[in-house]
Amino acid sequence: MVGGGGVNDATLASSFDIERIRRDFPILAQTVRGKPLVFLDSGASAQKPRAVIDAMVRCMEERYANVHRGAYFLSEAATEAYEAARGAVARFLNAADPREIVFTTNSTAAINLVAHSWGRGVMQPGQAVLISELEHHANIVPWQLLRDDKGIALRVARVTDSGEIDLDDVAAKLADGKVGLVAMAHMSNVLGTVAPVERIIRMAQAAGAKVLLDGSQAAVHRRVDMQALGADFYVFTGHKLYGPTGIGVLWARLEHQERMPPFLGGGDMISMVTMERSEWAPPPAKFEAGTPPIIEAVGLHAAIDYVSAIGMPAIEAHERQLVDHAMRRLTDIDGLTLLGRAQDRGGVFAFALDNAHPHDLATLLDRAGIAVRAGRHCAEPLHSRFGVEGGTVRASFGLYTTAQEVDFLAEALTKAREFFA
Amino acid sequence: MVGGGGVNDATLASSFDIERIRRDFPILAQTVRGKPLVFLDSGASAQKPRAVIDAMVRCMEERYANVHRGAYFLSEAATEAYEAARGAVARFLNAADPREIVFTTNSTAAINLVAHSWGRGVMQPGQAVLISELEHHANIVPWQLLRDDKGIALRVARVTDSGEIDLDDVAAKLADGKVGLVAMAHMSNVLGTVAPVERIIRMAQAAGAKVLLDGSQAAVHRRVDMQALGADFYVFTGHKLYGPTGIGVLWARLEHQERMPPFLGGGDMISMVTMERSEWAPPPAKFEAGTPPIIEAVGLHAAIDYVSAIGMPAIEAHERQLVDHAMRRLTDIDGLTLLGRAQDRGGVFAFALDNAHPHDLATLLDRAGIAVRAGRHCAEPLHSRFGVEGGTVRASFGLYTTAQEVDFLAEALTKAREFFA
Amino acid sequence: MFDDLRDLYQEVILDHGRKPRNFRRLEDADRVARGDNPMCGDRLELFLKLAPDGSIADAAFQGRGCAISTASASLLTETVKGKSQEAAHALSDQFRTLAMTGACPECGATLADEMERLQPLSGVHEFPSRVKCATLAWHTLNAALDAAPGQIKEASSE
Amino acid sequence: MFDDLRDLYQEVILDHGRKPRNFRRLEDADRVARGDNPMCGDRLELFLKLAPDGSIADAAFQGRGCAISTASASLLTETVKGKSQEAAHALSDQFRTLAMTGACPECGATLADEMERLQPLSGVHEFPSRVKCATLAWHTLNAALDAAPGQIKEASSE
Ligand SMILES: Cc1ncc(COP(=O)(O)O)c(C=O)c1O
Ligand SMILES: Cc1ncc(COP(=O)(O)O)c(C=O)c1O
Repeated sequence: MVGGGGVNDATLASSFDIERIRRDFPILAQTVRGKPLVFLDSGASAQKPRAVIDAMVRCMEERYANVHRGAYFLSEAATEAYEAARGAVARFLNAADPREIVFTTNSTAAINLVAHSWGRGVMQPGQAVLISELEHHANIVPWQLLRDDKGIALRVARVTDSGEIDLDDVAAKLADGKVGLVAMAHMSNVLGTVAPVERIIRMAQAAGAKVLLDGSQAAVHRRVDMQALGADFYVFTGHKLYGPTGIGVLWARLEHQERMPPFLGGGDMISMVTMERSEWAPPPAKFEAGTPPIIEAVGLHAAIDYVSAIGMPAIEAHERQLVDHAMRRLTDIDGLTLLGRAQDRGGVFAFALDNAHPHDLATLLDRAGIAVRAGRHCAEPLHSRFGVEGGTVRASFGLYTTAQEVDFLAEALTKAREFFA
Repeated sequence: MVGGGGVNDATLASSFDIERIRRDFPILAQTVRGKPLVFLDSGASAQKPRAVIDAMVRCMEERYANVHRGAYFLSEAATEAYEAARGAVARFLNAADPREIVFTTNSTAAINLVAHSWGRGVMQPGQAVLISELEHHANIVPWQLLRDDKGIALRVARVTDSGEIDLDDVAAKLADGKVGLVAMAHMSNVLGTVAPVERIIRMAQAAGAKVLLDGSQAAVHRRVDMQALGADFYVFTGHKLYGPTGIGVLWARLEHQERMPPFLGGGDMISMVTMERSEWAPPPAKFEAGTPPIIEAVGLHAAIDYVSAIGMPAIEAHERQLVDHAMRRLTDIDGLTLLGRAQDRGGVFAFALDNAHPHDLATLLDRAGIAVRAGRHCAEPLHSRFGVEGGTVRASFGLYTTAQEVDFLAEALTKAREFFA
Repeated sequence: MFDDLRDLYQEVILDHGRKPRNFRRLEDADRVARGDNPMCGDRLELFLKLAPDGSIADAAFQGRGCAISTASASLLTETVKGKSQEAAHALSDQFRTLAMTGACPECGATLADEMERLQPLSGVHEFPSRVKCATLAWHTLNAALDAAPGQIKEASSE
Repeated sequence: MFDDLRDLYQEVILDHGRKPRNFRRLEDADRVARGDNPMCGDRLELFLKLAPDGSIADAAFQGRGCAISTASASLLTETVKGKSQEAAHALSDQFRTLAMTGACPECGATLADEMERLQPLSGVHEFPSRVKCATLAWHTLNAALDAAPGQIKEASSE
C-alpha cells in the first residue's frame, strides 16, 4: 500500500499516526444510524480537531472582547490573538508580509472582494477574465456578475477529457493580451485535479495578466508558498482546513491592495470620516469592515498550528497513498465511471454508477454510515462538460481518512450496484 | 433604586437574578491585573454565556458538516440546525416568515448588502438616502460609497443638543419626495438614544421612502417586533447579542428580496449555472453565497434562547434601573460632561472629563479592572457634531452589568480626575 | 448491508424508477410545467391533456431524476388520469402531507384508493433531504394546473 | 487606586502633557508634516525650521492628543533642536525601540543624553494599545524630514 511517491512518501507517512490523529477529532468517534461514521465529505467541509474547539472555547471564556479600539486588557489580548492569527496565516502561506492577509468570511467572499474591488475598480471595460470549465461556482458567478455589470468579458479555458486544464486553450485565450486576470482553481473540488499553476502563472504574466488562485481545496492538501508561486491573489476558506466556519482568507500583494478601492464600508476600514468624505485605513484594514471574525480567527490559528505540527508534507504523503489506493479500488468496480484522471491529483473522487442515480446512491451509503455528497458539487458547468448533468457522487478525503474507509466505500458501492440491479 | 418604569419594572427586575446570570458567563469570574473584571464595553461586543459556548462545541463535536447539499445524516442534522437558527431569529424579531431572515457576517455586511443590492439595483440616480448625524460608520460609509458610485445623494438629519434625532429636520429632508431610503440607528452606540422609529417610519412611508433600521444596539436591549414596526429592512449583529462573532442578520421583506439583484455570487445562491448565465435561488438563499456561518448560527440560536428565557422585557427593566442609577452617579461627578440626554435611552454612556484625555482615562480605568472604550466609537461625525473631536470614554452595559459596577466606575472616575489634577 | 432500505426503495419504486410509465412528450398537451430541484439537479417536464369537461384526460412526463423522483412522477401520471382538476389538486396536497409525515390522518375516504397506490412513497419522510425528490412532480402538477394554456410554468421543490 | 500607574504617567509626562513646550505654529517652517492616529483620533502637525547647514534650527507642533502623545511631541521638539537631520532620524528610530520594548540595548552612546531625557516615556511599552500614542510624533518627524519643502506629508501611527 505504499504510494506512488516512493520511499520518501512512505517515510513521511509512517511518522503519520492515523489512529492518534483520529482521536483528535471528537466527531469521528460517533456512530451514525448504528454504524461507525465513515466521513468522506471533507472536501465540502472538514471536521474540527479538539485543539480548534478548545482554542475557541478559551477565547470566549478567557480572552474575549472586540478588537482594535479598546485600550483595556481583554481588548488588547483579543487584538493580539486576532493579529497573531494573521501572522500564522502569513507563515502558513509563506507570505512576505502579514499585511498581505485579509480575513474574509469564506473563499466565496474573498473572490467576490477581488471581483468587486479589483474587477470594478482597477480592471477596464474591454478587458477579460479567464477562468476554466472546472471552476466552483464561487469562481464563476462573481465574474459573471462583473461581466454583466461592467462589460468585462468572461473567457473559459477548456478542460481535457482526462480532467486537466487544456494549456493550449489557455495560451490561445491569452494570446490577444486582453485578459487582465486569470482566476483558476489550484485544485478541483470535483476531479481532484491539481492545476499546473506555476506554468499558468508564467503564461499569464507573459500575457500581462494577473493571477488569482482559488486554493479552497489545494491549501488543505499541500504546502502552498506565496513567495515561490508568484501569483497575485490567493484565497482559501477556514472550514475546509479543519477550522471554523465564518472565516476565509484573501492573500493579496500589498501593491494590489493599495490600488484597490474598498469593497465594504464601515468601522475599522477608515482612517477619517466626515459626512462629505472618508479616508481609508491602510491595507489590510481597508478591506476588513466591521467587527471581524475574532473567535474564528483564533480557531483558524489553532487549525493551522494543528496541521503544521503534523506537517503539510506528511499530510500530502498520506493522501497520496490514499489516492493511489482509492484509484485501484474504485476503478475495479463494475459500472463505475470516474470523472477525471489527472496525473497530479488530490483526494477527491467524483463518480457515477451505471444503474444508480447519485442521490439514491448517497442515501444508500448513508445507511451504511458513509457520508458522501451527491449532486453537482457547485460545479454545474463541469458536470455538463462531462455529460453528467444528473450529477455525481463525490468522496473526498481529510487527513483522518483511512485506507480501510476507502475499502469500506468500495464494498458498499459494489453492494449498492447489486441493490439497484 | 427602582427605575423610572415604576412597579412593573420593579416586578420584572426582581425576577432577574443577576448573580445567577453572572455565573452563566465564565469570563466574568476573571480578575484583570489582579482586580475583578468590571466589563463595561458590551456595546462594542458582549461576553458569551456558557450556553452559547456549549452549543458551538456540541455542533463541532457531534453534528458538524456542510449544510444544504448533503444527503447524509450529519449534513441533514447541520442543515436542520442552521435552518432552526433562522427560525429562532424570525421568532426573536417576530418576523412574518423565516425566509425574511438573511444570515450575513455582521451588521456591517448586512447594511452593505442593502447598499449594494437595493441601492445599486433598485434605487435610481437622483434619489437620496437619508441618514442622521448619530450613525455608526457602518451606516455612513456604505451610503457614501453608493453616492460616489451611483449618483445617489446622501442627506443627513440633524441631531439635537440633547442627542435626539431632529424630527423637524427629518421632515424637511423628506419633503421633496426624493428620499428613497431612510437608514437610521434604532439606538445610538454613543448616546444611548433610542430613536422614535415608529414616527420615523410613518414619516418616511408618507414621503414614499423605505426604511432600514440599524438595530445593532437596539435588538440587544429591547424586544423588537418586525410585524408591529413596519420597517423594510432591519439589521443586527450576533456578537453584541451574546452570540459569536462572524454572524449577523438582515431582516428584509420578501417582496424586497425578490426585487433585489444578488450581491455576492457563488455556491448555494444559484438555481442554475451555465457559463453564459445563471439563475438565482429564491430568497433568502439568493443572498447567502458560499458556506454560511454554520457553527455561528448554532451559537446565535443558543444566544437567542438564552436572552428569551430571561425575557427581553426583564432585560429592559433591569437596564432601565441601571441607566437611571448611572445617570445619577455620573452627573454627580465634577468636570464630567455627558454626551446626550435623550428621554428614551439605553445603557450606553459616552462622556469626557475636563482634565483627562479619553485615552489616558481608559488606561487608568483599565488598571482598576474596568474595561471601557475610548475614542470616537466609529461615530466620528457625531463627535464632531458635539465638538469632541478628541473622542470620549464610553461605558456600555450588558444584561450582566450591576449597579455596584456602575458605582465602582463612578468612584474610579472621581479618583482619576484627582490623578490628572 | 442495505436491507433496512427496502422500506424506502420498495419494489414498486425501483420498478417505476427503472421503467417509468407515461414517459413521453405529449405534443398536443393543454397544460405544461417544468419542475426543478436545484439540490440534486433533477428536472422534469409534465404534460396534461384536458378533456372537454376540464378533467385530466392524459398525463405524461419527461426528464431526469433519481429513482424516487422518477417513480413519484410515474405514479403521478397514472393516478391523476381521469381526475377533475380539483381532485388532482387535493391529491397533490394529500400526497405532500404523506411524503413529509409518512401518514395523512386527515386524508379522508375520497381519494383513499389513490393514496393507497402512492403509499410506497411514504417511506421518504424518514429521509429529510429526499422528501423534495418525492414532491417535485407534485409541485410541478400544481404549477401545470395553474398555468394558462400555452404558458410553461416553472416549479421548484426548494 | 492608580498608584501603579505612576510608572506610565511620571510627573514629567503629566507636566509636558498639560503644558506642552513649543506648542505653536511655525509660520516660516521649512518642513511640515501631519500625523494621525486613527485609533484614538489624535492629530498633530509638526513644523521644522532648518539652519543653513541643514540642521534643525527650530521645532514646534500643534494638535490634540492624550497626555502621552502630547508629552512625546513636546519632548521631541525640545530634543531635536540643534540636531542634524541624520541624528534626528537616528534618534527617532531609537525612540521607537524604546517605546516598544522599554529599553534600547543597541542605542550606543551617541545620543545617550537625549535618550535619557526621553526615558520617562519608556513605561508605555507595557501598554500595547498606547505605544502608538508615544510614537506618533516620531513617525511625523520622519515624514517631515522626508518631505520636500512646501509639501505637507502625512504620517500615521497605524
Ligand atoms: C449602531 C451600530 N451599528 C453598526 C455596528 C457594526 O456592527 P458590526 O461591527 O458587528 O458589523 C455597531 C457596532 O459596532 C453599532 O453599534
Ligand atoms: C474549489 C472551491 N472553491 C470555492 C469554494 C467555496 O468555499 P466557501 O463555501 O467556503 O466560500 C469551495 C468549497 O465549497 C471549493 O471547493
